[in-house]
Amino acid sequence: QDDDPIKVGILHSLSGTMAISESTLKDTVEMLIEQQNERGGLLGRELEPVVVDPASDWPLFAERARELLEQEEVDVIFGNWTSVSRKAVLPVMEELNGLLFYPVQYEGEESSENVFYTGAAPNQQSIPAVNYLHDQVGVERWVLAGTDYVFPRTTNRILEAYLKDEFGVADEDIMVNYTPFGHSDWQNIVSEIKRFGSEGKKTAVVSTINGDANVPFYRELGNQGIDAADIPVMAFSVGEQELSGIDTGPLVGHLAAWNYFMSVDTDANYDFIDAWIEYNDDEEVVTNDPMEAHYIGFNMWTEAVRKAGTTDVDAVKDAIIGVSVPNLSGGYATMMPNHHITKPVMVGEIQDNGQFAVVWETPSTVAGDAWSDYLPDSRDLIADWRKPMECGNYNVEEGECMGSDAEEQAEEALSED
Amino acid sequence: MNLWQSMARRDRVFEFLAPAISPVDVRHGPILYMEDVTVSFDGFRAIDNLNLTIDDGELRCIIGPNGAGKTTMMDIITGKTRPDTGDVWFGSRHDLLTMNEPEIASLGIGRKFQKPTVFEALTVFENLELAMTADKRVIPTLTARLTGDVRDRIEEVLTMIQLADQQAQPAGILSHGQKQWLEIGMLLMQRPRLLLVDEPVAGMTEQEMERTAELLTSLAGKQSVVVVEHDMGFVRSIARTVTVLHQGSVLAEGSMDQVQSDPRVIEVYLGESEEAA
Amino acid sequence: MLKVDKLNHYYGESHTLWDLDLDVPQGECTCVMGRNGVGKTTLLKCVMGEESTRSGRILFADDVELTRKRIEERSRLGIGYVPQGRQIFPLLTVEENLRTGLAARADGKQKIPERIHELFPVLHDMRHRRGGDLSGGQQQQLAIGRALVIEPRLLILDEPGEGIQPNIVAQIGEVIRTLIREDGLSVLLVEQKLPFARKYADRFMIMDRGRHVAKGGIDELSDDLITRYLTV
Amino acid sequence: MRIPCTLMGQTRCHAAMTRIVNLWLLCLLLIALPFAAMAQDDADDGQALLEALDVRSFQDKAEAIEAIIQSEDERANDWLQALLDGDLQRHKDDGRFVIITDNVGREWPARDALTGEDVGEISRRELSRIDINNALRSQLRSALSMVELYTGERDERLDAAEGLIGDVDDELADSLESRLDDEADADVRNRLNQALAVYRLEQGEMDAVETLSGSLNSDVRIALSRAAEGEGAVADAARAALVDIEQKLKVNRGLETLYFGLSMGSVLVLAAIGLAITFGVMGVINMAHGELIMLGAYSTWMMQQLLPGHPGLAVLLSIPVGFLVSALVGVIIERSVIQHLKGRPLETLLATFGVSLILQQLVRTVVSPLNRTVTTPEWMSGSVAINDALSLTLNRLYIMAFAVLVFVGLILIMRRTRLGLEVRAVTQNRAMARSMGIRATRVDILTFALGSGVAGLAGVALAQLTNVGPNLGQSYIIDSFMVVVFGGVGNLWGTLVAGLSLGVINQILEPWAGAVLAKILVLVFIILFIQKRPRGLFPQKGRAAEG
Amino acid sequence: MWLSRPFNERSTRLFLLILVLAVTLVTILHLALPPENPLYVSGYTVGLLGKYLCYALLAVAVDLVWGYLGILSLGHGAFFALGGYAMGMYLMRQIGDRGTYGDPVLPDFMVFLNWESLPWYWHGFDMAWFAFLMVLLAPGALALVFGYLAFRSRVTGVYLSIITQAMTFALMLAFFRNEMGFGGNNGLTDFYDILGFDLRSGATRLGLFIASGVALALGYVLCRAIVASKLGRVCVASRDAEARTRFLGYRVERVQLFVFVVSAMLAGVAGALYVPQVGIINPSEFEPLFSIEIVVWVALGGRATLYGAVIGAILVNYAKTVFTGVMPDAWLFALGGLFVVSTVLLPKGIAGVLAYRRKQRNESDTTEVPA
Ligand SMILES: Nc1ncnc2c1ncn2[C@@H]1O[C@H](COP(=O)(O)OP(=O)(O)OP(=O)(O)O)[C@@H](O)[C@H]1O
Ligand SMILES: Nc1ncnc2c1ncn2[C@@H]1O[C@H](COP(=O)(O)OP(=O)(O)OP(=O)(O)O)[C@@H](O)[C@H]1O
Ligand SMILES: [Mg+2]
Ligand SMILES: [Mg+2]
Repeated sequence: QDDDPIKVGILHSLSGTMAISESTLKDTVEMLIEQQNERGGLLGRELEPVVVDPASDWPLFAERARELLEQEEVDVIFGNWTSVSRKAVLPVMEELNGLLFYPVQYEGEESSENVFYTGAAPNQQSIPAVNYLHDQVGVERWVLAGTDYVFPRTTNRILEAYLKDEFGVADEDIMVNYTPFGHSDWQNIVSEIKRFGSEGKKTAVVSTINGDANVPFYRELGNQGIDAADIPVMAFSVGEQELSGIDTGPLVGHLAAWNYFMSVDTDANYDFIDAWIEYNDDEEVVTNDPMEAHYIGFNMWTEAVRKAGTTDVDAVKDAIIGVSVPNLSGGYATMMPNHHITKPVMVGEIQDNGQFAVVWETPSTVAGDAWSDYLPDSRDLIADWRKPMECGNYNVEEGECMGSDAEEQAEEALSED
Repeated sequence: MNLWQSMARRDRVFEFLAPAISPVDVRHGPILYMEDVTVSFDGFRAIDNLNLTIDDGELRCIIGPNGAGKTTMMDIITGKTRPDTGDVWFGSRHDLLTMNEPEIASLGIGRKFQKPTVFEALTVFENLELAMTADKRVIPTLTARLTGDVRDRIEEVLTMIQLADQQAQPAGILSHGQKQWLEIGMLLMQRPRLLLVDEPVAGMTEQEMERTAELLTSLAGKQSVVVVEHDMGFVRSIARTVTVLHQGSVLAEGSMDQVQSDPRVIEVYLGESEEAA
Repeated sequence: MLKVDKLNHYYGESHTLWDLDLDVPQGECTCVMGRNGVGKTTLLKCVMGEESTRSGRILFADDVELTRKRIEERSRLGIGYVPQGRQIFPLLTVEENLRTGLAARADGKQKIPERIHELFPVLHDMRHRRGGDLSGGQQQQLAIGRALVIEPRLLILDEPGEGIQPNIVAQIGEVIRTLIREDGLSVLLVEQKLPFARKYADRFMIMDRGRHVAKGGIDELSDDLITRYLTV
Repeated sequence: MRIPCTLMGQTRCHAAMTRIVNLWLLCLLLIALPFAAMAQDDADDGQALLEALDVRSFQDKAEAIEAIIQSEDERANDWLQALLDGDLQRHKDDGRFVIITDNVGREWPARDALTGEDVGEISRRELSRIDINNALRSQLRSALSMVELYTGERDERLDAAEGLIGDVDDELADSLESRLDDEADADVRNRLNQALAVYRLEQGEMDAVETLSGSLNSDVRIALSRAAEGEGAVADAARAALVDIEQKLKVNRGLETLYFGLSMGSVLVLAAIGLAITFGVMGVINMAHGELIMLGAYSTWMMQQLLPGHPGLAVLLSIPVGFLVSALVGVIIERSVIQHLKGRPLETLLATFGVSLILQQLVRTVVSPLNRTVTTPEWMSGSVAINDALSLTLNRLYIMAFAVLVFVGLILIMRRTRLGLEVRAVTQNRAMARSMGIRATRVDILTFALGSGVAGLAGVALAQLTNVGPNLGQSYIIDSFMVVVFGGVGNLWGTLVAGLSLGVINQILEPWAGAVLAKILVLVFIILFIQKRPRGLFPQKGRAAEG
Repeated sequence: MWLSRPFNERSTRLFLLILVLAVTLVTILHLALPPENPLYVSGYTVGLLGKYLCYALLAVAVDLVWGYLGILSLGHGAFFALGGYAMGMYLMRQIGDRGTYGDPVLPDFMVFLNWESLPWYWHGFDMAWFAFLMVLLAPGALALVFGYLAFRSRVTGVYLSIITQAMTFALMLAFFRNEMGFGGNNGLTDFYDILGFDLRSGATRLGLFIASGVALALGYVLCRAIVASKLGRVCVASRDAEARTRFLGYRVERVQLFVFVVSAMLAGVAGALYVPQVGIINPSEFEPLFSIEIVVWVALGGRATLYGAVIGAILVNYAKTVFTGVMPDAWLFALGGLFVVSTVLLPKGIAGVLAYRRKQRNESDTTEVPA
């Protein structure tokens, strides 16, 4: 038993529409496992990756997760990109008591006992980014453009509220626009943005445009002559990997907000990049924020396993809270009781070589907030998975744990009696 | 549950829409009445002010050069083609121009097509079964059963058209002539009041032709029959009244002999040799 | 011109043609007769290559083994085919229908021979109409015209008179006769109508259930044969 | 001359800085131009100047830039340009400033910023960049553009003059007046006049309104509306001018929408036209059509990889290459799969669906699951300005022209060559066509190759608009089928009209309903339209079509 | 009774027998064996099989319209998804105040997007009978309206296929919109229980699996009954020669509408059973490619046989499961290859092979008898 390898599940789409983003994450985890094994494994045991392909099909994510936990009996899963796939997997994780490390920035409003969110919550990405635009760039008019799904909707709701409350932005100075997935004809929208921005006030676009739609969007921006100096675009979903498919020449100066950029100038980062280049045997490969998130998540998990001395899920869950590991930008990431981590927030400008140059950074790391303070319904909620609270949505006003888990706990308590 | 649901829905949605079929009214005149019918296709007048009446129980032959509009006329009667102008009445009660194909068919107008069209994937037997007069609404068709009577009738027709041996074979593999017969068989199963028969004997041997002629003459009287044919021998053997169509309108009408000796008909249609024959 | 030797053909498992022999001499018209479904059309299809044969030989012009040729090559050898059921291209115009035949012309000429329009004036009048819109008889005329575009050496006709008005039927007969006389054309004809066959064919062959049962000069076609094999 | 930025708001400070730098550059230029470049060998000076740039605060950097300009160092232009391009970097160990000449990969070639000598490749770990941000960038740019106003080519002068509208102040106004006298080009003069007029309008001069009325420039409009807010004759005139401008803008917007619609339509036409051949004419339900488009797009990428540095040439070459690649793959598909499915058209759906999966995964495995970069060549990027409010994006103009060419070419092939006739004959009645001597197999291969090749051409065009990635095809396959069917299967003109009209409808609806709803409405429109015309826009009518 | 007609057919009896045996066997192996036993069927497998059965029912529904009616519907995923959404809405309402925000009425995503109250179309879904009725009625009504329009104006062939595709595509976009009130891209998920049974318990999942089996059996018998009736022959007739059928007096458009609606309802049932088993319904079920895939299952299994559709659906999905597990990087090659090879080599699908085998066996039987 003890010599058996520790199984690490990898649940990233390798085919279908999401393969473009997710397949590198699979490679990342495999690389991390390889490195760990070279360092002698974990608890003296080998790590063994178990890769499955949920093929960008959301129900399949749930099925595959069940397979990993039930059939393969993996000890931890690294996986998912889209919110919907995470939502699909969540019930399975909770039912079979698995561990999931989720590496992508997301809309927040969630905290699960079994999920560790190593990507950014809204307060770790969008709010600081908007602050930057307002304070440093002097933006007065705002275009909130996004793909029509939950992450942009939530982010934009939070931002709208924030802009109005915090900066007193008027209604007519905010333009909100949603487009379908994979939208490819941006002519009208870009021209509208152009008009909106030519009213004499400094205008910026806050973009939650997702995935493939970005390339035609940026191209149209370039062709219609919208320069970063006139109307900068601040993107939350465009990283180095997305840029690697775009001719960045015309985009220089547009912005993105992340918690990591490949251009971060630290030795840890350079080591990571070199390893990554070697692993892929390709000088051109890039690293990005979700990869760093997996890097952090993986290290946190190994640390927690070492601390707990076992891979047992419950033990690791307890042990991991408070664990601190170095991130790639020279600081430390700590797992908070709400299963989110602390991260620095950076704003980068697109360079002509497809990289970002960091132009701004929060002075210290920011702790992820599962429940946004800017939404009326979640303002009073907090998550804390430490004993004795052990609740993902504790209402501080009413002083009780909302929803399902309360019920479950009550049942558990009953059955224990 | 699913099933009953769907059936209930079906009833509600469709059946009340089904018009009650009233029998054709021929007390006051002809069974088919076409007046001033004109059809043009992209400016070409295929039917040009056509007037035609068919009496109840009549057997009428229609001849005319290729492209005279005979098939088009049948298309109009059966609702396949809508005329630009004109009236088409079935009996004195039914305005055929307001009806669609199935409605016209259920009034009792049956048709054999110039190019034999049978249901190739169905067996010969099933072809006949479908053609048979019955309640052709959806639910009755769904619940219909093959009773002994029906079976007998089909067998009867099968022997008549000499396809008893092939009855279990898909109609698609029949030879051209056999398909012709099958179509005639389907027409017989339908028992229409008015039969429109387009070139029934094309591809048949002399003797088969005779049999067809017998068949059609025996039907006349009870049913009205309109036959289009180019085989003069055949026409002569069955014809009482012959109508000659030319360029979409009636060129001549009368007994076979009258028509045959009409110089215009000879010129556009029969040709010198035929007259000699 | 055409010699069929011990031909056997099957539709799946059912044996349609049994050891069939047929001879179409150069410059003559041979008529194949028989009741519905005996296999006449099938025989022609075998000659044209639309149906593959199980055994037997088909010799064209004494030395060309047709069974080894692909369909498109057969017509290029100079075989014109008027199939049963017209088989015109419904969505091509009349003119385009005719032009398809140019592919098979040995001389590579790209013009439709005048003669065809003289023969079937209606094809000229309606040259811009789509084939499928024509009336049945017009389509039949088109099918014959199309086969003639090839200027074939052997013309295969499957019930050519079907659906055509009497005077034109007669005219077609005359044309065939002229072509035979003047151009040395050979004709393989399937025809049910005795008068036509008697008038224009030189020889006959009667089939019954896939076998050939009688043949000879057209004069030898006796009433006895007719009642035996052509009556139901 | 120094303005303490800390006393001002950040943005206003930058605006002020820009102006200062502009003037300084101007002076520098005026002084430096007549004199030959003087030798500068005391490197320490330069080192110090650059060192001032290597600070965290962007305000300090702005001042350092100013210092560089003031230094009248002849290398200043070089430095500033490098700074603007992000190429000015500092060696971490020895503190040397270098200008890198290429920044791809891990080792970057560089030259010394002070001496200009080549220093070989340096690991990027060793380098730290002198960052600039957007504010500094626009500061540098407008500084450089001021120079252009005096020395640039006509187009550069025009751009520079246009950029000045709304940015003129007292000091600048004077120098512009004199510049105006020297300027020979009418357009540039016109711009300069407008720029000055905006300045004068701010001073409340009446005749400025006259100069400005009718201009569609947004800065002019802003100035006018600001003027219109006041009272008095000038304000009234400004209001009147604004009404007039609004009117013109409306017309322009209409034209713009039409252009957008047509350009979107031509993309649809391009994507669908190959399918109009393989599906419409041949009757193959070709689900792999999208992947053939994708291959065309990848050939553009491939050509650009093969010809680095010549993106334009690569794009031109990729037209034949894309055609051939897709046509070749089309032939392979035809030979290996479709020829076995003769007479079973519906099954081609199944098989080509399989093929499309294989091709997608093939690209993922062989190339990469990631999108590839396709560079837009110089002559295809940007837009041509019809007037200040209406400019047509060049890449789309080219694509529209390309679509027209492809369409005309196809029509010619289908109408004028025997192939067109033969393929229709073969699809309508294969056996009979062969009996007429038509080499059906060859026709199949050629036609399928043609349709596939055209799909490849579409890919070449799409590479200029959207992602070049494994999923490219999937996003166009459904639209393509929709267009072909909407236009009427088998009718190339139908495909053209359908594509264009769907594009225009979509673009008309979009501003009004939003992108998502517009798409839904277009789909609903198609569904309803098909009810009215069950055989598409240009149906095959008559008996022929029925059977 | 016309419904009992299928039971006279050997193939139907055989099919039902195999289905019942398979379901029973799985149930027994799951319940009776300890997990260590190699023959033990895990909960995961049961869930998987349940999903396959739902797909099989969906494929049967498609085969009914495609195989027999000649309507190549590229939008059946829409009916499946609508059934699924009806079920999903019921399951959402069952969550009650156990949601994260604890709102007793509004589902989480509505609270989250600031909805004040439940939209009207969500009412009633807290009642099982109403929701289950909607599982039939929602897809049925869509099929009725859509089919009525299309068949009335005699849209046929590819035109029909493409507008069905447009329909499902439009619905997909619509359901993606968060304003629609169906949870947008995230769809409906995180269900707790169905009819009071805990969805996260193995027993419930087994129950759903058995229910899927039963639904498949019933759906199959219903389709067979239609196909074997005279109406079935009218369907085939109108598939091959629509105009001719009209001239015989059949109102083809009504026949088409009837069968189309029945098929849509079956698809809806399949979707409804699918959702609680996979735990999520989102607009991707509306994706046109999914609908095409269904058609591919049917084609692979063998069109116009019904049992072929079942085989095709199960086989393809099983292959997908296996391939994505065994060779995650290359499974599309395998699947694509499977489609290509089987179309080229098996013109009539797998059912065609079976039929051929049977025919051969029968023939050898009959030839042996006289000898
Ligand atoms: N849809 C159509 N479009 C164009 N022309 C048509 C159409 N339908 C029929 N026609 C023309 O109308 C004329 C009449 O055709 P119709 O089929 O009625 O002739 P017919 O009398 O039946 O001839 P036949 O004896 O050859 O069968 C023909 O010239 C035909 O070409
Ligand atoms: N595709 C097929 N598959 C199986 N049997 C066929 C097929 N086509 C024809 N047959 C059968 O082969 C026999 C010969 O058909 P064929 O068409 O050659 O007859 P024919 O002599 O031309 O008759 P007709 O005078 O009616 O045209 C018929 O009994 C027919 O049922
Ligand atoms: Mg006719
Ligand atoms: Mg025949």
